[in-house]
Amino acid sequence: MQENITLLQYFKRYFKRCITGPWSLMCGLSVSLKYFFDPRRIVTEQYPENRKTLKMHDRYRGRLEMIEDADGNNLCTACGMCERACPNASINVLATKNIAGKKVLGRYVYHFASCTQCGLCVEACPFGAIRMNQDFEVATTDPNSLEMILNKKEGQG
Amino acid sequence: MSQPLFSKLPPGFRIQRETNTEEFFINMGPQHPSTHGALRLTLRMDGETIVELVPHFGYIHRGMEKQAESMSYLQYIALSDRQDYLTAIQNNLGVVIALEKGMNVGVPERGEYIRVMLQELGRIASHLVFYGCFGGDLGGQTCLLFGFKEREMIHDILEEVTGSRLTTNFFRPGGSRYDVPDTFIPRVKAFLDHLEGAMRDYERFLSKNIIVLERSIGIGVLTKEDAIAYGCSGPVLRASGVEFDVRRANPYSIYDQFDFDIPVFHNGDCYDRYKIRIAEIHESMKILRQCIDKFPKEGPWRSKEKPVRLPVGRYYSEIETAKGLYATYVVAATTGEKPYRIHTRGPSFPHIAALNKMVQGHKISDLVTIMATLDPVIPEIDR
Amino acid sequence: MGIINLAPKVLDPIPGGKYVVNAIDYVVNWARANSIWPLTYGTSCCAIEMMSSSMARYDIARFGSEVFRASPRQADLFILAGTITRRMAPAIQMLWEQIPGPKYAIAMGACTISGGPFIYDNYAVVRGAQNLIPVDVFVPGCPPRPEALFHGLLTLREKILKETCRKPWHEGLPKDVSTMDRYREAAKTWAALEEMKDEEMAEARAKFKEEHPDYKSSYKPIRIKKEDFPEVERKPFRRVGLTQLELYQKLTAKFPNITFHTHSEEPVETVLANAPADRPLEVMVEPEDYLAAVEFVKNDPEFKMDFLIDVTAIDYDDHFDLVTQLRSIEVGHKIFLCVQLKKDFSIPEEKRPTSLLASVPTISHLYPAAEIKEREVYDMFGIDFAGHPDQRRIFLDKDFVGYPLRKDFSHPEMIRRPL
Amino acid sequence: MFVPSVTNPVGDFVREWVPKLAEFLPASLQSDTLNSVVAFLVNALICVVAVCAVNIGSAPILIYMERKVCAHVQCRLGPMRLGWHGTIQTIADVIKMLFKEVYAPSGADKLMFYMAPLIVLIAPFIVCALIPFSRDLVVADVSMGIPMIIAVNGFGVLGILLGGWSSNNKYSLLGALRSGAQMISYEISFAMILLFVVMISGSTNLMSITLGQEGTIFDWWIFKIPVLGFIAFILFFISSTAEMNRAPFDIAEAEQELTGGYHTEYNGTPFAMFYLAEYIALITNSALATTCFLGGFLPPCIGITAIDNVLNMVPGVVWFFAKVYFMIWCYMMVRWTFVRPRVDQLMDFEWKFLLPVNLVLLVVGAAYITIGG
Repeated sequence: MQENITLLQYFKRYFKRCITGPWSLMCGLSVSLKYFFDPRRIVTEQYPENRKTLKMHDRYRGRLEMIEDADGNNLCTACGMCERACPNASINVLATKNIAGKKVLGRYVYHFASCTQCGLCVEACPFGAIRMNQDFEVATTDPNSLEMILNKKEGQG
Repeated sequence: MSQPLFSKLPPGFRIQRETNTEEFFINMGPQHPSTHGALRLTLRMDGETIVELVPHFGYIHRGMEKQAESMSYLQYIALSDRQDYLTAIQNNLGVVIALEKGMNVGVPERGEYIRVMLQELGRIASHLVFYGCFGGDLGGQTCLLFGFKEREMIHDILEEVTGSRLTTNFFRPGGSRYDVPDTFIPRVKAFLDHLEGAMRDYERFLSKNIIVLERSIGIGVLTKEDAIAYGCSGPVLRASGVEFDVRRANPYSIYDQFDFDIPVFHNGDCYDRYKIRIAEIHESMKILRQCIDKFPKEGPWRSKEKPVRLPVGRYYSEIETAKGLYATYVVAATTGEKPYRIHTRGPSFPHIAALNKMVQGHKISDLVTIMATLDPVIPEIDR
Repeated sequence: MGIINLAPKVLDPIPGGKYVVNAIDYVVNWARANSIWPLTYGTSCCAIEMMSSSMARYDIARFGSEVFRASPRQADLFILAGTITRRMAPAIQMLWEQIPGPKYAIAMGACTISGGPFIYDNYAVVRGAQNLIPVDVFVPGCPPRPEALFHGLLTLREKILKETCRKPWHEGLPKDVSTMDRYREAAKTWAALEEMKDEEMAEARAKFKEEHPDYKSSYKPIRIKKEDFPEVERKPFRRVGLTQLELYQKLTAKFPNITFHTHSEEPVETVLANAPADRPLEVMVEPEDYLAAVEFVKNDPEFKMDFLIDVTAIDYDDHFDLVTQLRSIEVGHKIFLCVQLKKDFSIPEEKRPTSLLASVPTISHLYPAAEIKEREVYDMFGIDFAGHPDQRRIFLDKDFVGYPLRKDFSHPEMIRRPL
Repeated sequence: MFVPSVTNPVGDFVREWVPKLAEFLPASLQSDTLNSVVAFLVNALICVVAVCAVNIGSAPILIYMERKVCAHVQCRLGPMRLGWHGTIQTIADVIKMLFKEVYAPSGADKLMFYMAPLIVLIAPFIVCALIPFSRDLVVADVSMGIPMIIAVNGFGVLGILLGGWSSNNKYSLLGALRSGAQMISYEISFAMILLFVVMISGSTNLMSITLGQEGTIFDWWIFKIPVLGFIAFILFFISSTAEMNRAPFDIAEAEQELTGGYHTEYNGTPFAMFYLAEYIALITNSALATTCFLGGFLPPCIGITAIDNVLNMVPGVVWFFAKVYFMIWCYMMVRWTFVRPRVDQLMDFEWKFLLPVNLVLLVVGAAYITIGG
């Protein structure tokens, strides 16, 4: 940007800058020196080393999980509410008929590969059969392992 | 001696000029460190001076609006997180307010306070990223880390409240998904106390720095008229001297109950756009402090849960996100759970359109500065 | 890398050479596994988490990976952070080719593993980075936490440590998973299994029914009780500027053809007078009046609509609704001008999806902001803006076929949402 | 016969022992000429190895130091997992880079492309040979030390220009041209400040410049001439930062603008050489600053005999490297604090500020010496 200023103004500004400029730079340097010499300011958490103490918040949405009792029974009735709530069809609630001919949960397939962990399924479940767990160490080299079957047993009924 | 003009300029370039030097074209992006995502800019250069700039969008166009047509409203709230991902929580509110207008449900007071507090936290988070990117794009990598350092604390709070750091998916018509935990208010308070000291350091680090002043004052000037004509909003508009903030002009939620200023600067250059965001962080802190004082300890935090169904009609909502005016336009052709069409107006889109106006005659280094002060989020443009 | 792969050939015949080879292997692998320099690349949300991971709180530098290289030629690791669109795909393949070997890729986030939130009804997103480049480690999440990315990095480290110069690194091949519809596949497999099971179980079930004719399940699922909340009235936002009725009357005085659509039986004036304060006035304008009306509201001292919020369109069966959203910065009121554009049905039916079906004059000379918005509408709906200075596709490639936001749009790569 | 000017004990030791060992050879091969040539060659070999060892050995240390310094400014930890506090992280980096695939981009001038990093690397090596590390530890004690340094330092820009031009990439070319303009401009003020040092010390020999500062800490050139010395030191600091293309004057690399500047297209070993050259230049420039302003290998005596005796007991090399590393730390703090000026502002700064100030400094210095000195 070209401005029209007199030579006097130009030199006035020039010398003003010669003084304010270094001062402003020193201000910046003082901040970085302060941070450099103060180890208390370091905020880094050391992830693989602090694995034991690292806890996610209660509401943290990790992987989907089925709530099971000690015998492995789940609460799912295969109503399919979660399936319908899912924005990208990451849940297959595959129903079967039990010996009495009643519709029960056969297989609860969870496509972790496409799950966005939005939690709408948990919100939609009327029976509280599923939840998001606190698991965040989920990296894998095998994409097929991301397709999970969550229930160990068929549904009750 | 003048060279012949380009027999045919590439699409988008319009300026016809006679030159004595050879012009050349530079392609910036779609993968370039300073385009803030997948944006491609083609520059017509005369030496190191930019003659003209043409932005190319769409490298992260994800067809959200098409997808929204087959999604339910609730699912779209989750999808809207992915637009302005720096403050996903504000996108949520934009969509939810439009839905509330359609469903005609209100929000109890505690719910409104939760909303306002999370909004302002999101705004601070976004502006801190701006601080970092501004310093980082000017060449001071340390600023980038400073900005993100305080942002992590906001993310911690958000994660505790909403369950996710970035894609919060938190607000629902009539309130929010959960109540805030008891630790929320003390944590916000502690964070504000910390941020006050940190901001003092950060401003000393950058605000008066002679190199920053030299590089940003008088660079990328956007006049008041241009800013309005190009549809700029938010800090970019206010830095050009227009006092327009949706929180004040058309107050939503309970913003009319708080005492805060709308900072306005008048030069419209990069430095003003930087200062205005710093000032806005302070204003947001002011609002948060008022929230902490007035926060209702008890009472319902959401209204009665209803299925999200909208009657036939068109519903429009606008909110002020950290970047500017974020408008959602919902068209319901049949009463039901699914929209006929949802359109989003992201604030960054017009800013990039105005970029050409701002960079002409500047150096390539200035382009980086101007891009940083526009603070665009590309997925919000492309959707 | 060429030299080191020759090491076993040269050294193995020499007595004791094996140990030398093993030692070289150990040192080189140790170096490779511990010095992974990522490429600065990111398209969307995951990129922010990737940046967070290199910032003070998580500090990827602890692993020696803070050296984010902007040039692919100096990088070892390609962290695919963010959605990959069809338009971006060639750039990604080129970046991958430019990275010198040995190189590794981490697919970060649901989008790059499978398409994530953009799997269904989407014409723009590549479903998974595997379609383009070989991926070594998958980090699911949307977006994954920085710790999850570190876990991915450590997983990659384990993988690199398994390489030897007898079994050296080689570039894998991309895998086509683009048409994979996991949901439907799982459902189909299960249906087949169910059929078999039904056959097997038929006898047992019949027997069970005979034995327990009036069997009733003892299991009763318990619905979780949700907290009860009071109903709250919505408080409309404060009114700014002129009321809808005033705006409407002033407009109709100038343009008698302007109408207001309402579903109720009551007269327009009553409906407008009772409308909530924060609902903008949306009026129907005849296409012939459109330009004049926009010009009028822009220049009229009472309207002062100087700010263009947006231009967008809605596709109906036989017409488009072009909505021009205007507001006044100074006064604060808003007005939405809606133009009904009849589709041009003289075009033969097979050509309709690919041709422009309606035309409307541009307003980009009045509002420079309208230029890109109109380009967007042109791109998405195929509406022609007469007199537009630069009518090109904006979000999609110039050879893209069709206009995606039309309701009858179809794309060969688009999978319909199953539910 | 030219007798090499290696004057330190090691050189003497070699010269002493070569004739003694030569006695074991057959008589027909024995001659004084041969002895001195062999002694020269052995000495030269030792010199080359020593310079290489100092430079290449310290580069990983510097890279590690830089990563740690920047980490601590930015409130984080830096490399932590390889060795104690990540000490051997850079060694892993170097080994990895050596075993990376190497290729030139299509359309590149291959010969120039691979030569450029070598040229960049040469200049700091030669400068290093001229620096006196201790009272009797200098590789080449040439009398025209300062002019030699000025001449050799101009060499580096050639490599960068070549590298950028031969890469066949617009970003590289822009980066190279920027750095060409920058380095040639800043060379002037760089040379002028060295001239100031020559003027006040009255010698162009680096050893005698150092020895001229003998005495207390206030005899160092930075303090000996009130104010002027300090200003000269600051100016030297600025122009040497620009000479090295280090932030805040790293417009040639400018990651945010030009992705990588002149080394955008380099990978593997050639890139490692550019990377090393940057740090070796850092060490030579710090050594030069130490020699010219901070008393080189002399201990910081303060005039109290008891303390000075203790300080004098520490070998000169230790003092020298302590000062060098302090200077490097200063360079690093500056790098991680300031933002980058624009290319035209950088030129303005040189021609409108640094050069005038330099000229004034020279005149005032001359006046001071004639009147007061």
